[in-house]
This record gives sequence, C-alpha cells and structure tokens, in this order.
Amino acid sequence: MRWWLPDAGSTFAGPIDTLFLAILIITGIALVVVEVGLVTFVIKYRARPGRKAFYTHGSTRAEVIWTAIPAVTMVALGLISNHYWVLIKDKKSIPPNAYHLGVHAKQFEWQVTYPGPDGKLGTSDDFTVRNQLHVTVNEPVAVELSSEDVIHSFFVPEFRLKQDAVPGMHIIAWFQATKTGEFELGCAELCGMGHYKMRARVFVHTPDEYKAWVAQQAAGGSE
Amino acid sequence: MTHATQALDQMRPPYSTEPGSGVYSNKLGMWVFLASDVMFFTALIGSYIVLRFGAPGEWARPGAILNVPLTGLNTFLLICSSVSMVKAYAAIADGKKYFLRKVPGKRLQDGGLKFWLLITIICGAGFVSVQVVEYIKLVGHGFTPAGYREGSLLAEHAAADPIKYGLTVAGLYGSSFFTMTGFHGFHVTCGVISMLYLYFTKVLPEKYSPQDYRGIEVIGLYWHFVDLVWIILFTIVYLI
Amino acid sequence: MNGRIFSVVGGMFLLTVCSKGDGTVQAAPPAAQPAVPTVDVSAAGGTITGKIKFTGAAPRNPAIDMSEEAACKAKYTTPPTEENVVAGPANALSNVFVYVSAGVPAGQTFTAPTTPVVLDQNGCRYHPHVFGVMVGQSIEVRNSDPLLHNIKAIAKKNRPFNVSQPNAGMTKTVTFAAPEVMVNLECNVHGWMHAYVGVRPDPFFAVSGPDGSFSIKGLPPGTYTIEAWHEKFGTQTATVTIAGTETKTANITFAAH
Amino acid sequence: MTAVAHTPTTAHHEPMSFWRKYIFSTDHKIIGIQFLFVSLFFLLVGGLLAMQIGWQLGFPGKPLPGGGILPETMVVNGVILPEYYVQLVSMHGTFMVFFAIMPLLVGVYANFLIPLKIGAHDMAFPRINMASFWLALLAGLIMTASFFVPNGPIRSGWTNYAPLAARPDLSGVTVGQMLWCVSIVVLGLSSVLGSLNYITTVINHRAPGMTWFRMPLSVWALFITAILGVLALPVLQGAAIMLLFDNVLGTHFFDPVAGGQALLSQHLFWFFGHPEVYILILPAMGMVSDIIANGSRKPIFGYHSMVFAIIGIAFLGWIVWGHHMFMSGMNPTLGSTFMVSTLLIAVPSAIKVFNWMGTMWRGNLRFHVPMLNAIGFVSMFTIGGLSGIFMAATPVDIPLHDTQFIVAHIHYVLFGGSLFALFAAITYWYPKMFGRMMSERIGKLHFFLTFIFYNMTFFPMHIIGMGGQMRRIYDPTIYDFLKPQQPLNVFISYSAFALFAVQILFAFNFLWSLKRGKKAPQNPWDDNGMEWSLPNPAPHGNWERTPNVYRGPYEFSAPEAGDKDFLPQFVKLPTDRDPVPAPLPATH
Amino acid sequence: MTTPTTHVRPNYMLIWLYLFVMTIAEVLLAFELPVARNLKLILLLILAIWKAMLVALFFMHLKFERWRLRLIFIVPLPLAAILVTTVIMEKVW
Repeated sequence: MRWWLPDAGSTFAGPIDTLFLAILIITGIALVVVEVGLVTFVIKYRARPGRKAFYTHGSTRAEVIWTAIPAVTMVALGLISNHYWVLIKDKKSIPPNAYHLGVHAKQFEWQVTYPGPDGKLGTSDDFTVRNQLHVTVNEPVAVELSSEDVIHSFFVPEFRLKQDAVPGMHIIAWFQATKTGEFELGCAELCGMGHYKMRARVFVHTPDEYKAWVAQQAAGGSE
Repeated sequence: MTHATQALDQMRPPYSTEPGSGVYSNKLGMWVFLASDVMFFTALIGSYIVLRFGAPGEWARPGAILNVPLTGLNTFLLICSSVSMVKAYAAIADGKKYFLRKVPGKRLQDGGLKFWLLITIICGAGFVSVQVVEYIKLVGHGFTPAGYREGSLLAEHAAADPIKYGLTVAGLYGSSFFTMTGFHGFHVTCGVISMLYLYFTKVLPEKYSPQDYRGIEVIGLYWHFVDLVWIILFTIVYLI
Repeated sequence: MNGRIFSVVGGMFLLTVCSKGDGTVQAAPPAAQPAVPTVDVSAAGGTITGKIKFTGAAPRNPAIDMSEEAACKAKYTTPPTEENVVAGPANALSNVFVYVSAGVPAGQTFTAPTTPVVLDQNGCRYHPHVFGVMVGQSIEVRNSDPLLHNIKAIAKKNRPFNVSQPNAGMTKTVTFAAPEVMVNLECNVHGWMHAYVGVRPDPFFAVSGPDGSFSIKGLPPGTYTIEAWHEKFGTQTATVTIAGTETKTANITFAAH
Repeated sequence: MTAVAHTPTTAHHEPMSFWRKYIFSTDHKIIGIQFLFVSLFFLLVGGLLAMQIGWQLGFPGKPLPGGGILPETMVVNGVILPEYYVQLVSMHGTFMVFFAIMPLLVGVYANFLIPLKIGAHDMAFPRINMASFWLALLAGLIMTASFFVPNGPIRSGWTNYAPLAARPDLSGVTVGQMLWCVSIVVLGLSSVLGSLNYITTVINHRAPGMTWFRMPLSVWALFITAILGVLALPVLQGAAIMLLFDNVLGTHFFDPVAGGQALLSQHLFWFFGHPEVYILILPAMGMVSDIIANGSRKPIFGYHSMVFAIIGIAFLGWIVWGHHMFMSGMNPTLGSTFMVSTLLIAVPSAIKVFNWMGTMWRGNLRFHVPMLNAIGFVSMFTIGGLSGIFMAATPVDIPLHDTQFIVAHIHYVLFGGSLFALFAAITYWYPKMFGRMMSERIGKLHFFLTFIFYNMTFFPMHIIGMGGQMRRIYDPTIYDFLKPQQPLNVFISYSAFALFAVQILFAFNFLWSLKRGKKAPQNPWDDNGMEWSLPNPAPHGNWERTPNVYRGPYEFSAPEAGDKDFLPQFVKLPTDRDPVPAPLPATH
Repeated sequence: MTTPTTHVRPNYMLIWLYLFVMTIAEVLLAFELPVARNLKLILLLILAIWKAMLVALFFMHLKFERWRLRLIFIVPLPLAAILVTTVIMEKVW
C-alpha cells in the first residue's frame, strides 16, 4: 500500500515532489483553519434559548485580510511553479545532447523507434520495438511523440512525466532517468475500449547494458 | 386568502416596476438571445479561422469554387431585406398600418407596415432560395462537406491545379463552408417563418399600433443580426 | 398531484429496467467445434483439388515478443513467430484461401451451414489464421487466454465491428451479411494478431493445408475460375472445367518477393 | 397569457385541467417541480451507472451481481466488457453533469426561486419556460435512448475528445455518438431559452424596492449562472454540431488526416466546459449562503464582497479553460497564463468560504437539516477547492493529470459541493413546493451517513490518484505499480455502495413526505425571503398584488426586529416608506 | 408608450446605400484591384466590420440605446476574441 507519490525515477521528481509537499502544507493549513473553525463555531455558537446572534454585516478589514493572503500565496505559488513548468515542458528546455527516441502511439500500443547504433533518428538502421521503452540512466532522453489515430497520453509515474500524443501534432517530451530498473508506461487519456491495456514496459539501463541491447536488437533486425 | 380575478391586471403588470434595463422584456430577451447567438457563431466562425490559420496548405483562391456574383446578389437581397425591415419598423412607429397609400404631390406611393414587411419576407425567402440553388450546384460540381467528391468535375480541376483549388485542405474548406453558411441559412429560414407567422396573425389583422409594436421590433432585431452575420460571413468566406 | 408525478417517474424507471431485460444471456461456451469449416454440399458433383506452392525463398516470419503477456508466452516452448508465410515441405504454401470467383450460375442460392466456425484466440494468436465462411454462417469467436483481446473486423462491404473479450472462456457469435474476400480481423491490444476470413455466397472455397493441398467439392458441371489469395503474395487465378463428378487438379504457384 | 390565480384551498374548483396545470404548465413553480422529478430520475440513473463503475474498479473481472439482465453487448457472463465500462464512465459523467446537477440547480431552483425571491408573479416568458423544460426532457430521453441503439452510447468520455469521438471506426460507436450530439444541441437550446428567461426576469421583473443589492445571494448566483449559461452553452452546441457533422456528413473539423485539429475540439469543449463547472457550483453557493444566514440567524458576512466574488468567479471562469489541457501539448506559455488565472480563482473562493465562516461566527446556530447540509457543503467544498490547487500548479499537475486525483477533486466539488447544497435546498424549499415538511429525523440521519460514506468513498481516491492510477481504466490490476493499491479500490467500492444505499433514505423521505409529511407552517424556517409571505405551496401567479420590498434579505437578529430574530423583506415597519415604482418602459 | 421616441430617426435609405456601395467595393477589392494580399485582407476586414457596425448601430438602433443594453451585445465579443486568439496562439509556438 502506497500513501504517497510513486518512487522518484527522474530528475523531475525532485522539484515536483517538493512543490507537491509545499502545496500540501499550504492547503493543509487552510483546511485545518476552515475545518477547525467550522467545528468550533458549530459547538460554540449553537442555538441556546434567550440568546440572540451578534448583528453585523461584515468587516472590511477582515475581508481585506482574507482576500490578500490567498492572493499573495497564489501569485507566489504561480511564479514558483512556472519556473519548473518551463523547465519541463518548454521546447527550449530540451537539452541539446538529448538522446532522441520516436514514440508512436496507436490503439492500443506504443511503438518505440530507436535510432540504432548511429544514434540518429530517421536513418536506415532505426528499429522499432513494440511496447518496450529502453533508455539509459542519467542521460537526457527526448521522446518524439506522435499518434496514429486518437489522442493518447504518455505517462510514466516514476518519471513524473505525462504528455499527450495528439494525432497531427509532433510533440517532444524529455526526461532524465535517475535509477535503473523496470517501470511501467501507461496511457492516461481515454483512447477507446482497450485504453487500460495500453501498457508498455520501461527499462532503464546502464550505458553498457543499453549499448548491448541496441546491438542485439539491431542485429536481430526485427523489420 | 381569496383571489379575485379582477386583481389580475394589478397582479401581473406587463412590465417591470423597478428600473431594470428600461426596455420591455421581449426586447431584452431578444438581445440576450442574440448575445448567445454571437457565441454560437463564435464557435463556428472561430473554428473556421483557427482551422484556416493552422491548415497544412493554402485555401482555395476566392472565386475558384464559389460563385461570387451569385452570392453578391444574395448579399444585396439580404441588405435590401434589412432596410425594408427597418422601414417596416418606422412605418408602424408612425402608425402606417396600410399596404400602400397615395401621397399627394409624390409620384411613388408611400409604403406601410404591410408593404415593407412583405418585401422583407420576399427578400428573405429569395435569399434562402438562392442559397439552396447554390448548394445544389456546388454539390453537383463535386464540392461537398467532406471535400471534393471523387470523380467529379471539380476533383479533376483540382488535380490539375491544386494550388488554385486548395486541394490539400479541400476537406476543411467544405466542412467549414457548409457548416457556417448552412447554419446562417437556417437562421434566415427561421426568421422568414417567424415573419410569415407574424404577418398573418398580427400584421394583416392590424394588431400592431404605434403604442405597441413589440413583435416588429423584436423580429427586426433578429433579422438585422442575421444580416450582420452574413456581412461577416460573406467577407471571410467568399472574398478572403 | 405528486402521487401522479411519482407514478409517471416510477413507470419510466420500470420501463428502463424491463427493456434492459431484453438482452439475451450468453450461455456457457458450447463444446469445441472442428476448426475447419464443414461445408454442407451434396457429395455429387465435381471436385477441384490442387497444391499451392511458391517459388523463391520464403521470407522469415518475425518473432513475436510476448514478454508483456506472460500468460500467452507460457503456452509456447519455442519462441512464437508471426504466420505471414507458413511454408510446408517442398515449398508448399499453407493458409491460402482458394475459392471459385466466377462460373457459379447466377441466381443459384446456397444455404449456409448451421454449424458455426470457431475462431479461437489462444496464446495470443488466432486459430485458424485464414478461413472461409458463407454469408450468414456464424463465427464463434472464443477467447482462451486469461487476458483482454479485442476483435476488430476491417471490412468494406460488411458492417465493421469491434468487440472485446476481457476474460478467458468468453465467446461471441458474429455473422457477415455480404460476400467479401477478405475481411481482416485484428486485435489492437496485440498488434501481431491478424486473421483473415473470406466470406462467400457459395460453399465452394477451401484453405490450403500444411502440405499446400486444398480441395473444393460438390461443383456442378461448368467452367470455373478459381482464385487463390495469400496475405503476402497476392492473388493467382486458374480456370478449370468440370464435367460430371470427376476430380480435376489445379496447382497454383505464387512467386515469393 | 391567461393565468388564473388559485390557492390550494380552492384547487378543486380549479377550471384548469390536470394536463394544463401539471403537465403543460406555464407556472414557474410547477415547471421547477417538473424539473425536480425528471432530474432526480436522471440522478438515479447516473448513480446506478456509478455503482457499476464501482463494482468493476473494486472487483475487476468478477461477475456483476444482477449483470445478467444486461445484454450481451454490455455484459458477458456477468462480466462488464471494457467497451461497456467506457460507456459507463462516459454516460455517468454526461447524465450527472447535463441531466442531473445542472437541471437540479438551474432548472429547478432558478425557475422556482427567482420569481418568488424577487417578488415577481412569474417568469418573463412563461411559455418559453415551458418549452425549456420540454426540450430538456426531450434531450434527456434522446440521451437515454442511446443505451438502446446498436453499439450503445458514447465511448469517448463525457468530454468527447476528438478524434476518438469523431471517428466511428476508432470508437466503435455510430448511432450513440449522433444521439449524444443531437441531445446536447437540444439541451443547449433548452438551457439558452431558460437562461435568457432568468436574465430578463431578474433584470425587469423585480418588485418595487428589490434593488440589485437587496437581492438574496441565491438570486445573484442564479442570475450570474444564467449569464454563463447563455454565453457558454452555444459554444458547446457549436462543438457538438461539428462533431455530429464529422460523424454523419464526413466533414473534417477534428480529423488531423485531412488537416483538422484535434485540439480544437478540446478548446471548444473546455471553453464551454469551464464556465459549465461554475454553472454547476455557483447556484449551490448562492443557496448555501441563504441557508447559512438563516441557520446562523445572522446577516451574511460581507454581502457585497460575496456578490463581487460570484461575479469574479464567473469572469475568471472564462479565462481558465486551458487548465484542463495542460498535458495536451499546447503552448507552454499559454499553460503559464492559464495557471495564473486558475490560481487566482482561489481568491474569490476563499472569500466565499471565509465569509460563510464569518456568518457563523457569533451566530445562534440552528441545526436544521438544510443548515447541516450547508455546513457539509462548506467543509467539503473547501477540500474540493484546495485539491484543485494541486492541479492548478502545472508542474504538480503532471503526475496528477487524468488520474483518480482529478476524479476525487471533481466529486468533492460536485458531490460534496453541489449535491450537499441540493440536499439542503430540497429540504429547505420543500415546504414551499409541496406544502409539507420533510422528516427532520430521517434528514439528519441521511446527512450524517452521507457525510461519512461520502468521505470514505472519495477521499481515498486522492491517494490512489497520487499513486498514479489513471482515470477511466477498466482494470487497474494489470499495472504492477497499481496492484498494491487494489485494497483501497475495494474499500472505495464498498463505501460507494453504502453511499448509494444511504440515498434510499433521502428518496424515501422525499416521496413519503409528499403525502405524509408534517403540514408546513407559512414560514417554517423563520426566514426573511419574499417567498415566505405566500402560502405553501404558493398559488399560480404568486402574489395577488405586486409586493413591496423594504430591506435586504439577511436582516436576521436586527435590532428593529424586536423580540424576534428575523425581519422579512416584505414586512413594513412603521419607519419604512413604500418604494416608488419606476415608470414602465416604453413598448416600442 | 410613456416616453416618446427621443432620437432623430436616421436616414435608413442612406445607410442602405452605404452598405450597397461598400459591398461592391469589397467585391472589387477582392477580385479586381492590384493590392498586396495582406493589405487586402486588412481592408476587407475593416470594410466588413464597418458594415456590421452600420447595421448594429442604425438598423438595430444600438446608437440610440442605453449603455446597459449595449453591454449585453458587447460582452460576448471579448470572449470570442479570447477564444480565437488563444487557439491561434496555440498553433503558433
């Protein structure tokens, strides 16, 4: 049973989890203030015979305070969030040395195209593997997403990465895995009856393992 | 508690007793409806703009497929119907319930509500008819909501001159053209039907008076709005 | 008044419940049927037999990586491959759909057999891979794998369908209403899964076996064009004339490319 | 309009036939009640669909109890098929949003309350009002019909993202998709007609003395909601029409193969959809404000800022729709803009929550059933609002987007928010509708049980969403990282069944009280609203003479009230002067 | 009728003439005049909006109405602009 976000598996996990925790603390405080306030009022001001409520139409000062506090908090939160948002999603943030992979989504599978031994997409030694994403640890990977038919969404929970693959659009998402192992890639956008089955496995290798795997696949020459 | 029916007049004052908008409810309601119609056409026209802006190829040249002179005539009809509508409005405001009446010292007879509203209905019906003819011809040539029909004359032309006929985006062109003009035509048809209804139930029995001609003003607002939409559509669909 | 409104609402609800009850409950899967279609034709008539071969080198069938479906993988001792070109000894070619494309007198109608053809999804492959049915003959699609398969029919003349079977033991009966060679069946969850079904108005069709042989029985006298279809090699035709109850041979050779 | 006034005591002398009076009625109160019954029926349908979803998520692959009555295209051997599961989630959303919550809030309470609360005799256009109801019913029937056509209803979620919704070959739905589009177009027309009626009525038909800032917050909220409805629904209609044409005429609006844009459909949908979210919560907020002021026996705290908060939420609602699309591959700069505007919505929402608390502060709280539900609303809406902040902050949205976390969020807002407010409102105005009180005891039991099971159902969804469980998946157990969470899914399912079962209490209370409830006194809640100057139920035409309004709606415990702790808007004190009626507008 | 019409009635036929002339100008501009494409586009849009304004202001009498009524018609326009510009910006990046 897990009560928290999945284990961290990429460089994005750090800031996102921290931000998550920060929001949890802010909202937690707000929640406690409201709920405790409500319970207190419910007990303290319950109707008793012979008692009349305090007649007031409000207090400008109190309202200014509880308008200003959320406003300032939210603007600050927005500015901090935006920093990481741009880092994760902006095209300019994709590291220039990123290793590019093609991921083509279709009902209901992920076709991952690897650049082959020469490390470049779109050359003849490219090869495509179904439902398996192999990457190297500690190396930025740019996933070039495309879709055959409907909208799918590339989602690896451990990498804190989610990006829709939209037909007719060429979208690049990047990440850098920080630990080796096997993870799962799911589709997070309803894409039809087999949506839940659109599952691929993600293998994060050490550089040597990865090279060996690529060599083996390229030799196997599946298609 | 007793309720006397004679209290009814008191009970339901026809209009507001608070300042409100200062206009009677039917007119206010029509304006709100028009605001909502603006959003409807926003969805259609906005999609057209967005699709055209982001299209993978050039749109067909204006006039390549659509018959602009015919539509120009149609635009003229609609503008005429708009002015006749407003003349009908002015006529009843001045109390002219009649069809035509001689005015001393003038060659032309003076038109009343019945005359001008009839002109409006005829022009509106004419617009719809021309549009139906236009559709039939376009579909006959091979221009359909799905694009250029395979094997049609238009498809051959387009294959010969893909730039002029915007072959790559023919599907988008057909889709947006028929949807936008079709829904505009639907609005016109609704307007014509409503005007016919008013004509026979209210105008011919002379139920409108300079004191109360709400129906004419309200249908007029709708009609001018439809005209206004057409002015925009004509420019962005046929001329650009 | 409220009582009446209530009764109306209640009536609507009852109506909904009752009309949902119209659906038929699927019975337990019937006993296994032979996978080869049993065509019900009178024994009288001519027969066309033959062998299907191909020239050239058979392309290698790609291996299927079933590691994502452990339940399917466990059903194989050797790594499974796709069944694009299934070659027998001496370049015999199986999984070729052979049918009479012309020559059957027009206006003659044939009744479809009542026994359904079973299409089994087992080990994440279709069994059989290529088969034929008559118009209106039912196909019983069965899932023998404990995982989701969906069956998508890509058809032009027939109504396409797309149904899913999430559990083992599920069956679904489908029919085709118009002749069509071939209707493609595929599973979108397992991209390698393909099956092809030829839908014919008459019973004169066959699928070549592992040794490449086929036989079409019960043909009345006449001159026939037979067509052979293969998923990779395309189609070939031959002309055969039948007089009486003889057996004619028509060998067909495809060129591998 | 010919309208004849009557009271319940003279009802049997009524010349109007049953049909004229209750079926083809133009009386805003009857239309409201019609909406109430129809939308409660659709609420039940939506709830039944939800139960099946709950079964499948908790016990994937196990035969659904009673599933045998469903046809083979939905359930085989009792097992829910994946395509039926997708249909379940799609139709649950559609029914709940379009045919349950929206008509319950807007159709029922805008119709019922606006004229009563502003001192009008009826809506501005009673016949359009009737048309609005019948169109809504027609739309609901068309939507229901899609269960009975080949291939069944939509399979692309209630949002109908193209190209899945636009391509029958990809979704597998043909007629169902068309029926969805047609139904939504009809419903949109119904909503537009209803909304323009509400707007006109509020602007033009307020009783003398009912100035803008004497209107109860419920009327303010319903008025702003109507504006949202008038401007938002047509966009949905446009989108639905394009979707319909893509399906039927072969147009290519959303088909990328021919140059169409898949994201355009999302933009259009959410440009409507976000204001729609506020259509689904603003009326609830307004009615809760009325009830909390009543239950606290205190004027609402900061009436003006409450009004401006409603307007602010409505305005911001138009510029935040992109936050539904953060992961859609849209321009990240737009994402930043939408993030900021979304976070800003927290401000008016916070104002409202704190003002409700301010209202309760130093009050004299009466815990009648509406008040309990209203307090439940405030506490649950707070959770729903706060969980929204996680997804508003774009980086945090990345792991949470399209997971059960968002499902938890929307249910905290729509169930914990809107539905609790509706339980409050139904109980509160029940005497006005039917002349009888709902049982206090069952009502309290229902509230407490609902509150408990509701939280047990939806709170764990936050946790499984954090764990990464995608929404709308048929079987979470096929994912290794979701397997450990399955016990929580089972827990949620059991809680959901209990939650559904508890609603039987409400249904029983509602139906039983129609005939057997305690007769309601004229002003059962000691409230200030204009509607309580009328008998229960109020006669057609409401008032004999247009009433005068002397003060604001929240003068509870006012010093002028003497020994009572409320001072209705319609009571004339010796110090009050009659308002001067404004001149009638010209009729041309 | 409690308050008499206060505004002077516009000359409807004159506005009709304007509309007519501008339509002809539009067609000429679109097909006959040698103007750069972008300029043509802007000119055509200006003409269209001008015509629409004429209809709204004079035929629909918005020129003679109070602001609170004009507001009803004006409110949707920025919303429309927001929608279209946003979705276009989406395509630009």
